[in-house]
Amino acid sequence: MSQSSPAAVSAAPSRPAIRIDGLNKWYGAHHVLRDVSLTIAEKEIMVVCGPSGSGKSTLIRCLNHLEEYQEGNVSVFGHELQRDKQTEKFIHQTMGMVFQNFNLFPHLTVLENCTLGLTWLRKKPEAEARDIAMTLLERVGIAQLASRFPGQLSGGQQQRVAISRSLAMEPKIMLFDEPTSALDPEMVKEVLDVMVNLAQTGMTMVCVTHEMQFARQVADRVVFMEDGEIVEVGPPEQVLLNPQWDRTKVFLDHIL
Amino acid sequence: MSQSSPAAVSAAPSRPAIRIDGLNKWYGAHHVLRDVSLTIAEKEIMVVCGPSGSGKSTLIRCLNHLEEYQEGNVSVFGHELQRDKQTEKFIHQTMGMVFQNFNLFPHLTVLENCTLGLTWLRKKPEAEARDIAMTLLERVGIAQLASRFPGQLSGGQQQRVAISRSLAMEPKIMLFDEPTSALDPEMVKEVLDVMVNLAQTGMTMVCVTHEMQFARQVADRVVFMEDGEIVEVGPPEQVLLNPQWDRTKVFLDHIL
Amino acid sequence: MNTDAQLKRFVPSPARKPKSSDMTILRWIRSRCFNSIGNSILTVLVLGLAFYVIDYALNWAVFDAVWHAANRRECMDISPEGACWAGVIDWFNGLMYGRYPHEEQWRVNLGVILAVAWLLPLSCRSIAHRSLVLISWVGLYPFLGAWLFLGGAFGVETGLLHTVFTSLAAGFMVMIYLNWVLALLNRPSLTDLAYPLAARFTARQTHIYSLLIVWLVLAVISGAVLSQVALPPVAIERWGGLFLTLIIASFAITMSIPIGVLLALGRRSKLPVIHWLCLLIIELARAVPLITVLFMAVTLLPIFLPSDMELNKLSQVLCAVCLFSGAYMAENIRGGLQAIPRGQYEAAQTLGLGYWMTMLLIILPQALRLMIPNIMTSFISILKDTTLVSIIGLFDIMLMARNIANDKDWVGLHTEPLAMISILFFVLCYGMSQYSINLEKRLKVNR
Amino acid sequence: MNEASAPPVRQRGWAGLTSFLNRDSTRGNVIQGLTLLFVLCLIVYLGSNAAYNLDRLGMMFGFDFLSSTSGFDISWSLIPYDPSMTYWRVFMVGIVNTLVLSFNVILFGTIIGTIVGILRLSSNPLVAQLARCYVEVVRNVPLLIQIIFWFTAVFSALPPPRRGYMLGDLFFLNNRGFYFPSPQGDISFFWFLGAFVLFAAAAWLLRRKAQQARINQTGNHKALRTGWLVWGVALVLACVIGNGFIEWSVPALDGFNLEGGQYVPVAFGAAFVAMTVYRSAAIAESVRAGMESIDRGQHEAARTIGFSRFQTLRLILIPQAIRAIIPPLANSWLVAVKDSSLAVAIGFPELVSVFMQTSINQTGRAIEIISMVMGFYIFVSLTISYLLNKYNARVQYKVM
Amino acid sequence: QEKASTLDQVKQRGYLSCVIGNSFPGFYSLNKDGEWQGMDVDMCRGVAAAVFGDASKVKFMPVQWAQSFTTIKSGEGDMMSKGMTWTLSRDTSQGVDFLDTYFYDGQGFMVRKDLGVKSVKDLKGATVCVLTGTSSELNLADYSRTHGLDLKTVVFDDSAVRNTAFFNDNCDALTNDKSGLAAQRSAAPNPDDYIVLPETISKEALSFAVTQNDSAWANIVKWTFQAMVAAEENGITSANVDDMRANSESPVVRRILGVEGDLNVGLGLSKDWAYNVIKSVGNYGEIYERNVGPNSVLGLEREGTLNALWQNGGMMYAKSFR
Ligand SMILES: Nc1ncnc2c1ncn2[C@@H]1O[C@H](COP(=O)(O)OP(=O)(O)OP(=O)(O)O)[C@@H](O)[C@H]1O
Ligand SMILES: Nc1ncnc2c1ncn2[C@@H]1O[C@H](COP(=O)(O)OP(=O)(O)OP(=O)(O)O)[C@@H](O)[C@H]1O
Ligand SMILES: [Mg+2]
Ligand SMILES: [Mg+2]
Repeated sequence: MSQSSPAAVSAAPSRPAIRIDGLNKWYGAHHVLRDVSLTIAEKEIMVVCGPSGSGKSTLIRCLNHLEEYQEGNVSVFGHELQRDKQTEKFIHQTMGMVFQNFNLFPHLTVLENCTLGLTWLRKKPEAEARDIAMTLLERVGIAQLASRFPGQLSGGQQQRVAISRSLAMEPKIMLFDEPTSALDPEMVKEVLDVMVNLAQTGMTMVCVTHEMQFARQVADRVVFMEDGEIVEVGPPEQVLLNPQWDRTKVFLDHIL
Repeated sequence: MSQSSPAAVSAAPSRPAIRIDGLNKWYGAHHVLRDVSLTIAEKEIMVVCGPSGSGKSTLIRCLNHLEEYQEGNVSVFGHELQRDKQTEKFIHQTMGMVFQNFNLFPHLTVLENCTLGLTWLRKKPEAEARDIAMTLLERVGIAQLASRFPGQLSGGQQQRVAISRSLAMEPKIMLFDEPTSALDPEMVKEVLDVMVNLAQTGMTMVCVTHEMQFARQVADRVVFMEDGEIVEVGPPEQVLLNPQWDRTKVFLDHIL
Repeated sequence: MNTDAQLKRFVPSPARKPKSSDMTILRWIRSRCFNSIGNSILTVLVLGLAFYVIDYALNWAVFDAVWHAANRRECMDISPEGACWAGVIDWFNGLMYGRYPHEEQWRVNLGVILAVAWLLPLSCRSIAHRSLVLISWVGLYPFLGAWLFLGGAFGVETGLLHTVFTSLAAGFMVMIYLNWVLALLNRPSLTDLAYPLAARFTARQTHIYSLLIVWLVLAVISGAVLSQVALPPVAIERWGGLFLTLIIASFAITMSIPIGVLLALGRRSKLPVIHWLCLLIIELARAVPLITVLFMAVTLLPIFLPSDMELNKLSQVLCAVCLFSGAYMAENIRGGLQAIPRGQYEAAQTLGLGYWMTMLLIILPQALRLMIPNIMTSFISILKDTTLVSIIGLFDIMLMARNIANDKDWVGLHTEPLAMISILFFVLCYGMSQYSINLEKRLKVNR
Repeated sequence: MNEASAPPVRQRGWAGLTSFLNRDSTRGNVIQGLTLLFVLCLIVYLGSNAAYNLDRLGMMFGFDFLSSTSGFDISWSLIPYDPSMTYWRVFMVGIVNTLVLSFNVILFGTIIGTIVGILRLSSNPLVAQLARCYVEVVRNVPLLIQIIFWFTAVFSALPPPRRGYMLGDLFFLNNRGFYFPSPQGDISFFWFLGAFVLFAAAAWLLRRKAQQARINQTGNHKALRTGWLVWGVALVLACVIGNGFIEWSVPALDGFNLEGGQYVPVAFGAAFVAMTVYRSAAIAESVRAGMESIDRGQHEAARTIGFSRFQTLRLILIPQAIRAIIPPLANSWLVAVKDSSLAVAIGFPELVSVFMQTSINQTGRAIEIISMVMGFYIFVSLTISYLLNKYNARVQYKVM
Repeated sequence: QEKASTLDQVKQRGYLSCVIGNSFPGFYSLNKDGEWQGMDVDMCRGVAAAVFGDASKVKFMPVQWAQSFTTIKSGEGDMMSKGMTWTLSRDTSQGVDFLDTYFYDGQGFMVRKDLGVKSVKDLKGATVCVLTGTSSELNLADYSRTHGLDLKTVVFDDSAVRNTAFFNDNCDALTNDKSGLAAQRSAAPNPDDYIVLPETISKEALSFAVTQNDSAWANIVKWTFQAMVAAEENGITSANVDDMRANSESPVVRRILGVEGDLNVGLGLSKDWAYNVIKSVGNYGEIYERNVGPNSVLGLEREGTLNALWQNGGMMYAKSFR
């Protein structure tokens, strides 16, 4: 369950993990993010929802610089994003990301997927990297599959590997982009359980998802987006059960 | 809402549309359908659910002979399926099928997708075929898109085209294999609405889906499968709300 | 609602085997080959054609063929209708080794055996530095092979660079084999054994240093051993026959991958100069026939290089063939790169891997695997295309075969050598393509 | 994680410079500049070497030789040629012969390849296996060997002119070539051609009209058939009318050879057959790959609608496969043009043979001649890829 | 800048590089052990023996027709001995100097006996197989034009293919240097079915060529050949050369073999240069016999041809060793 104080919910706390300031992004002539401003506190769990094409993925990908944006600022722990080696390095050390379709490396085993970053980037000796990875795989409950290849796993298992892979790099912030939407209904739960656990460890999380159950359970705040704009932000009780805007209500009616 | 009498629910009515008798199927050594027997009455709406890999798709594909089976019988309106031209023809005239990933013909426009069968198989004049197709497209609410190509449509729209394409051939039975699982949450509703409408016209339908809302709303009976076997059959109130078997309950707990 | 306790427990019924099918072979044939009139006619036609071709070929090549004769005239006297294999057999040595001196031919055999043996340890999954085996084969074996084939007193007649690299190659091979033995015995590898030593000098990347230490020590030892060996030198002009064909083909094949990778990456580069340069090279090389490239290499290259540069035809041809096959490979690899979903780049990027690491660790392994069929097809065509070097006068197997017809005893013997090398090429190429299919299937299991 | 927690601050001086150098755009520009410099140096270096070497070897550079008399004969040429003509003419003869050979190879290779490719997917295992054998044998033996094989073992083994095959005293096949009647005199032949083109155009318009009519209202395919019929009739008419103006020269045995008419030499036949067979195997593979690349769902959807195997092939599979097949096909065509250079081995007078061999031998102008030959191939290749890109842009599925 | 003399280059390099072609039976071709053999090959070996005293110090460079001259001009090849016909244009515009003619040949025709052709004049309208890039190709075109024969040529790159084509009756006649015709005839399935027509339509003086304006080097090649002919004139053979050197009284022989005089000084070679030549490759007659004579692949009679010694009515005439 969410452990955050009411203060964290209503306003950004003293040290923001991510600060988004007047973000605008275009694809060609298509304006996909419109003046998005948002502050995410350390240890906060933020759920982003909204209809398809509303710019959720784009937003979250701007946060760790997978996409460039034309206007506005994003800063992570006070460090403003820009296109140079150092920032890139800092960003990728600070943030982990889990994708909708897992994006595991299919030519490496589960274990190798998790140790890759440790051995090549953190320069850990192989044995140590292995221990770290195995601990994480155990935590998500798939240690026994360590020597399989991703193609031999079910979707839920793959997504758990993806989470371990990110966690292995010890990020301070985790970004999730619809981590469960490519999964069979039964597997969704496995992954959500892992995410709930993670939330309870005090990780800062930004999570695009349509799993309202999950949002209600762990989110500190929920953001509802539409057409590249933030329509509503607030604690889940307010946004999900008692929306202020009609658009939010229509959407929630559909997906609940 | 379903209009069927209680009799239709508890036992097969006098004239079964489909009768499955001790169906067994293997993929190599893998036994995917195990002694499946089921009778589907005319105008009945049957929903098949079950965990992934339980053989739902295989079952429904056996019904219209997309797959061959090794043991057992399937008969449609009293015609037993076998590998010959006539039966094939009869089957495909009687049953339409809608696939999970639409399988529209990408090189033809929406309209041509719908008229292709009419002009080439039913030998209808082009103008007449067009009228029929347009009526159907109107019915599913996308008449204005008739001249687009499938690649230019959203998933929900594509699936509606696929339904029209099947309906154009005037089938007596419609088979649906997870018609909504490849769709974005908001688009599911468009397609389900079309299916509900269709159900109300008295079409015989067999539908693999995890949309329990839909099952409850229109199904006459629900079949729950696991490991290639039918675990439970019965009216939705019984199977979905009050299952008799532990496996069913576990599954329903997960997906609801 | 039922409580859990009231629920019936579902136990899946056991899987069983299908009842044996009543399909006999005869019925199967009938249902597949004679199920309609058109199909029946086709079947009969196919059978007739196959019979005619096989009958003719067998008669010519086997039943009416002459295997022993002193010269062509004798062949014709014995059996005018059949093949005269005696000439091919007489020239067998030339076809295989070209002009390589008789008493030195064991070196060619040894070189080929070493090349294969270098790769054998790959069969051991637990061997240390498994990925280095292949890389070293590409990067180091050529030095060892070149020394074997060229000869010369080691360290005296061979150039300094060549000496050093040959020693390194020999050292590496010894290391691979020692590691293999250790791995089979389930003991720690040499690198691990040298680990404490390396740890004294450096704290980070110790395993790399320990690898280097072991390698250098072994290289020095093997260099010392090799320096006792003096192989009589054999000039490149004397290389020929199948040996030369394989040298050219394998050189082109191994070089085509790195060249192709660089060109493909360059072509996908966002930097316009690099992009256009690579595009130009690829498109030009692909637009012209190999023959013209070969002609250019032997006639124009000497004009464009400094006049005092020693060139031999083989190196000119190798340059041409490498450039040519590299350009083709680049297109294959580009196809593979394009097929890798964007998500893989992004996943690598979010892990923090830079451009080169992403390429080397994530993208290229997948792209190459994905393109195995195409890459193999390219390899096969490189092998086939090496026959063209005969047109510009390198004594590869094709030219040797055509030379038989100029021999005193076998004047005019023309078809048989061609038939022989056709069969040889067929076996090689078909073997390669079957292997690639196999490999593809094996790799698919992992997906 | 300790290293990353300190947010970096803007730096000045040396640190600022490194940060400037670290920026992606700077690095990109530096790399590009260096590459450009390297390439330029290379070009200058090679150029100066060439200048020095040419001077040293007393070779000349220039295209003046193109206007001098060649002095050698070319065994077969589609455009008028004799030894008193220039090297430029030799170049043209080579190009025409190359194009004629490769055009025929492309045409027949594509037809045969498509058939074999579809046969490989046949449900009759014998047929499928035979097609497979054909493809495997043909594509695993070097083309050079095949060309020589067809020439020495098959075409040269045809009977000599006096005992050759003939068809109604008009067509002759022997080991010199294939002889057929040809129209005599240029003017009447152009009349014939003109009539043909005119009628073909008229027929095409008619057919197009019919097709439109079909799309607009009428349902059956009668109009379409009429269109084809009109086209056929026009063709026959053109032939008949054209024939009235034309005098035919018919080949007849005279001395050693057949005189009169037109002929294609056996070298052409051998190169043509070998290359067609070789190409058809490659094309068969592309066709098969294209057909197999179509999602299984498309077959299934077609089947559930009730289309027969053949209808599925014709209405669903081929139209989609075409898109996947065209790019490798065009590539194959390109390779066919390039492969035609191998006909040099059996003495077919194509570009490489007459220009890059004989002419270099006679003039010694290697740089000029090789660059002209390469220029030709590059031109062909660019043309084909340009057309391919156009086509690709046209047939891509429309997406949002 | 001044080019180093070829002789110095050769000596420095340690071997002679000799330009030949891929295959021309009798003149240069590979045997099944991969050794080069033939008349041209022996000529080069002779030069190597003269320079180094060791006939094996020679590297053969089989090059395409197209590169023959550039290879010599660029200094890559020291001498060309590839059955090249001495023509004015080649001598003047290709940057090489032609030296002695070591084989007099002429272009001829071979036809099937059953055609009943007795003379080239009867070949009107016939199809002729010819090798590309050779002077035969040009001669043929000339001859056809001057005599209005309207010959059709079929050009080949490879002599083996050309021969097969001819024997398969793809052409009515095969044209080549007469020396080659005999060999080709012997390759026929049934040699008696073919005849060589009497006419010789061209003069083919197969000669050495070396780089232009290097007379020191040219002298060596020239005189090596002269030594071979002179040896034959004087009855020196590889078998008796030792004996002759030791015992011959003839001043000519003694001068040739370097026992007397200092003829070697002008050439810049060792005293026994000519001895080495004859010892290792033999005199001209031996070379002829071995490579193109009646028992060789070509089977050419020497008597009565231009290649006989001048005493026998031929053109082989050694210049004076004095
Ligand atoms: N690479 C691109 N080029 C052009 N337009 C794009 C691109 N990626 C996304 N878009 C457009 O930007 C808009 C926002 O896309 P985004 O993926 O952020 O939506 P989303 O909210 O994540 O939707 P979903 O729930 O479907 O994932 C959409 O209209 C989409 O069509
Ligand atoms: N072509 C095939 N070859 C071999 N095995 C197959 C094949 N198709 C399906 N199977 C196997 O048969 C079983 C049943 O598959 P089926 O597709 O019917 O399951 P499903 O209930 O439709 O699952 P899902 O909900 O994932 O669609 C699975 O275990 C699957 O792996
Ligand atoms: Mg998204
Ligand atoms: Mg399914």
